[in-house]
Amino acid sequence: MIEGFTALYIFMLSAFTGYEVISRVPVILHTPLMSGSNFVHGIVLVGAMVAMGHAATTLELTIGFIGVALAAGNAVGGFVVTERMLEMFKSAKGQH
Amino acid sequence: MIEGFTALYIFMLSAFTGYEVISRVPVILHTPLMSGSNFVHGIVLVGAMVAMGHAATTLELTIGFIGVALAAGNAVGGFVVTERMLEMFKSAKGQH
Amino acid sequence: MDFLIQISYFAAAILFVLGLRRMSSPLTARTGIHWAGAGMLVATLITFFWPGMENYLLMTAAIFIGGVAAWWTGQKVSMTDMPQMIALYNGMGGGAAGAIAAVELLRGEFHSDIFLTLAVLGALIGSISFSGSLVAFAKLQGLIRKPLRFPLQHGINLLVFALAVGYGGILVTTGDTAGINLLVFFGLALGLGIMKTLPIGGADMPVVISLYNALTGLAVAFEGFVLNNAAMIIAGTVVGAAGTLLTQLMAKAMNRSISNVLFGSFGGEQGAEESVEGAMRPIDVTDVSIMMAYAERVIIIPGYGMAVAQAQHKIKELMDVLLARGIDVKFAIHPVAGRMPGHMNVLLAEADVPYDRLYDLDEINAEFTQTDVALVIGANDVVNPTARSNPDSPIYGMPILNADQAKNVVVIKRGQGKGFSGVENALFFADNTRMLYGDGQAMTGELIQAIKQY
Amino acid sequence: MDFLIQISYFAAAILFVLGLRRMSSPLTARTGIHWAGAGMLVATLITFFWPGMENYLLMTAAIFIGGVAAWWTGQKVSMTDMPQMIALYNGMGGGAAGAIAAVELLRGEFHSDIFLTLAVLGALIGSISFSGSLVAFAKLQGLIRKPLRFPLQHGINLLVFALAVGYGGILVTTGDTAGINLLVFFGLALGLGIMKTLPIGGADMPVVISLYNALTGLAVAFEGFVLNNAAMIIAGTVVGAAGTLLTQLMAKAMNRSISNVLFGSFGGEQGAEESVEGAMRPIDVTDVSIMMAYAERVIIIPGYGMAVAQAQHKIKELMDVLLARGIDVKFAIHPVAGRMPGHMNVLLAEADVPYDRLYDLDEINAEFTQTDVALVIGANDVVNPTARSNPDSPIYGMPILNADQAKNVVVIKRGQGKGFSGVENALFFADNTRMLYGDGQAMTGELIQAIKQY
Ligand SMILES: NC(=O)c1ccc[n+]([C@@H]2O[C@H](COP(=O)([O-])OP(=O)(O)OC[C@H]3O[C@@H](n4cnc5c(N)ncnc54)[C@H](OP(=O)(O)O)[C@@H]3O)[C@@H](O)[C@H]2O)c1
Ligand SMILES: NC(=O)c1ccc[n+]([C@@H]2O[C@H](COP(=O)([O-])OP(=O)(O)OC[C@H]3O[C@@H](n4cnc5c(N)ncnc54)[C@H](OP(=O)(O)O)[C@@H]3O)[C@@H](O)[C@H]2O)c1
Repeated sequence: MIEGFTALYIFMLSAFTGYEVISRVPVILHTPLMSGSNFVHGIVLVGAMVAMGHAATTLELTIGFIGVALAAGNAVGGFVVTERMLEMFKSAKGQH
Repeated sequence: MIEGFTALYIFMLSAFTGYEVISRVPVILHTPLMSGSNFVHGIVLVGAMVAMGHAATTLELTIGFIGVALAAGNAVGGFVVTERMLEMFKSAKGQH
Repeated sequence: MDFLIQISYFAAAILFVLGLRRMSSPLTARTGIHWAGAGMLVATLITFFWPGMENYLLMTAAIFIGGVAAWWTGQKVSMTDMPQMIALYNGMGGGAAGAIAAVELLRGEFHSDIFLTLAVLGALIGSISFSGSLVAFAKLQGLIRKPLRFPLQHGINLLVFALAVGYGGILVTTGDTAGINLLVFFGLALGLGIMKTLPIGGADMPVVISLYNALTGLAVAFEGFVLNNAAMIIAGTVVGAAGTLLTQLMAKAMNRSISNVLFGSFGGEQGAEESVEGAMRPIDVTDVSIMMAYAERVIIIPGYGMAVAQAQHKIKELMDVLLARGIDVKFAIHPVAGRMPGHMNVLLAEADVPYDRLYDLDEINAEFTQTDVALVIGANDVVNPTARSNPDSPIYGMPILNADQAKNVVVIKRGQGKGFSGVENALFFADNTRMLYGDGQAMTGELIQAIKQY
Repeated sequence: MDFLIQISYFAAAILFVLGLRRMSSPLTARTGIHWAGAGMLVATLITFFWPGMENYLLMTAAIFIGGVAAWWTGQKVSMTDMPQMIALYNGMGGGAAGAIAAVELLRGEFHSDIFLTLAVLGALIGSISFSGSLVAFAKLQGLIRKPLRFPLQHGINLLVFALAVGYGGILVTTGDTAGINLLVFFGLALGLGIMKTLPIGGADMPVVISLYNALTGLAVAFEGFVLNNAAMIIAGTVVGAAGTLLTQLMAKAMNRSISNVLFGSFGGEQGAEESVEGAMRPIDVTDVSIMMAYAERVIIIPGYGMAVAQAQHKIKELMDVLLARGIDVKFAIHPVAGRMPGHMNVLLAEADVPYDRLYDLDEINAEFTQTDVALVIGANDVVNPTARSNPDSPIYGMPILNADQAKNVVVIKRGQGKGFSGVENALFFADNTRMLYGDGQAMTGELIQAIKQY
């Protein structure tokens, strides 16, 4: 169980990491990066699967089903859209 | 106890944080920053105090004593030297 | 097995961070999404082996349905419609976080009140992000046309927010998390997302979507704590922090503040409209074609109108024609030209304009004085000299492209339409400016034909 | 109490990270060390309340002794001696990590073999950093004068390393951590640090010190795991990673690679010395003073010789005299002029030369062609045009200041002494260059007197 101060430390360090990784990104990458980080929280799929996998009642199962479908949409859609956008930047030829 | 995967996560995230924080630092700050990070690991003082505080034999106590004295030197010396160097950069007047 | 799952999640977390890191530099951006994608794949596959799971068939069906739908829409959508698709997928993520919270609250097995609180918080944030993102999608897709403002808007929103938090508090303190209160709580949270987003203008949407993106990340992290899932905790928090910073950066690039986007009403309540002296002088295609055919240096400035007219391919053709005549052609790209950051870069790249012809504001602004023709295609605000000169103007202080310093300026637009900011553009009335009225794509096509005759 | 301790450590960790972050930007650097200092203070004070501790009196004495000694030396040391003091304090940190490991190994109470392994690893790394840093200190302080090389050096070092690791393995596998093996293990580790550092030249020391700094960080982190101390884990790991990157950056700024620093022998085994055509032409103070008094634009280029001669205050005076005559004076600062990064900046700041007169390589290199006099004071390698022209030169590829493009170049140095790289300098033989032989401080003083007469 990740809890107490350990949880706080992980939260704080992740926040620092996320913040620092993005700092100083050029404006033209704002949209692809928004889309890319949108893809990353698609990891919610993993949680939705676990929740649905342990659902007991029909109500829980239904909500879990919706959750998994939505999460899968987040992950797959986020990937496709980001990949398509970044492909456009392929002509970069080492410049910027 | 911080162990197992939690320990790994904290280690990885701290490493990311440290790496990212330093990336893109200007050359003129290399020496003060080396000195500053030297100060930060002076936190070893805290550990040396705990080790010495629980020392049982005379040998342990002696080594603990040396450890605390060295650690205090690291922390205090690191601070003084860094502070003196950075003070030199005071005339920056908002530029660079 | 548990060890394998943990190590996979660990690898996924590392891949996410490294992927995001690579995505934030133009040189490595493309590989970044692949790294993150690999992490996602590993994490998803290993989760099938999570101990004690059931409902595999239905689960696979759900993944299939959601995944295929998203794959298909994501492939089909045109580049100009990207922002709303991001909003849609982001909303789905928020909804999923809300769904997880709902299931866990219905089951009601929490190790401590802290985890219960985190579940409720994640549900609140995730639901707001879900309904808010859907509204953002609907607006950008043109399903909702106008910013909907109602009286006492801020007050009512605040009340709903307080109620939602209050009901959340009731859930935590009573511990009765499976009753009617849960329903009311979710209803309030979803309503809040809708009401908060409805009044915001379509052009502010990129900032709003980025904000909801950060919120979804946070919701995912909170539910990660509830499920004791390190991958969710780390990925969610990283996105939460990165998204927050990105939101700030985007708002700054557009010369707005976040609170102004959320609570203000840009373009609605301007001060006295400044009057610009003089008149706009029209020109026809033949004259423009002569001017350009015998120019030495041409700078093309695309804007939102190019996106509307889908004129990028024609513009690439125009560039080729001019280059064939030995004319030096450059593109001046304003960071917030269009309706999303990097909009022009993406469109021109799609049309195969080489990246090294695109110049940033800083790189090109000094060159306008030596330029024979500055060709403005569907841009307006980003070339408005008022931003330099008039402190009362709403766009004052925004860095602009100094097109007005070129020897001749030609502006292609359909009519007297204003730009996003609604401010009159002094450039159009300048002595060295001529207006070529018409649709961006059509006019560029005619121009190409005319130039080819020389 | 435990909660208070934990929350203090948490605050300290945050303050460390934020402090380092601020230290890496010139604008906020000074506040950064204060933030980190506040974190250290809080963490240290709260540790007195750690449950079950004894030996308070001795502990306070130890802190007092170490602290006062460091305070006193740190205050007293001159700016030019900074690198060796950093080495000394860093070595103390490594020694402390080693001492913690020794105490824990003697007590022998480990929760699992993983913690035992970490303790041993930390001891190894910490001890290497301890003895290595002390050697680095001794070298820079002039206590050890020459790089000590012995035959089969790399082979022997490798052997000692293998032995140390082997003994570490014995400690872990036998679990007998309080016997003679412990002594041998520490002996080997300490010896390794000495032997690894002895052969490295004094001028490479900044890179080496930075490396040991990162190693100490890592050792502290490992001992942090052993003591279950989150503040040590995080601060140590952050420094370990930051220090590793910093080492790379420093090596790169000096045009070296880290492995070259550790295993190579720069300046020892050069190829054929290139012969430079022509002769050095001396000049006397009077001629230089006329040249400068009637110049319009002067650029001053300080180097290691300015630090040796402690000429910075005189140079500031020279600047004032020239400015009073309406002459435009700028300083061109090469990133690795001197013997540590930022060396010139620190010295000139100490002498109150305003920061906005100091220009980076990139900023000033274009200006030399419009400069009447480039005054080189104790710089050599950083103005050597060979780095641009001769691919065989050991300094080839290093970016240099283009002093040779100025109308007149005056070089103040004591004689025919070479620079750090040992390479002949073509600039000194150029037609537009004149040599003013003498100590940097004395010559600048004479120059000031002479100029004042006009
Ligand atoms: N990039 C972003 O991320 C972002 C996001 C939100 C807001 N914004 C804001 O959007 C603005 C962008 O400036 P901008 O100069 O690119 O665009 P703009 O100021 O919005 O002006 C677009 C111009 O294009 C013309 N136009 C529209 N359709 C056209 C067509 N089919 N053919 C030819 N012309 C057409 C319009 O005039 P007619 O109607 O007369 O043709 C209009 O004046 C800035 O104010 C920026 O702050 C940007
Ligand atoms: N900055 C760093 O972090 C760092 C670290 C390690 C190595 N390095 C290396 O150090 C070099 C620095 O270049 P640099 O141009 O600053 O110095 P340099 O190339 O080492 O040359 C210094 C010159 O100063 C002269 N000098 C010495 N004492 C003097 C005095 N009292 N008065 C007047 N002149 C005196 C010497 O000539 P005389 O003997 O004839 O007087 C010598 O030629 C580079 O090669 C760099 O890579 C730098």
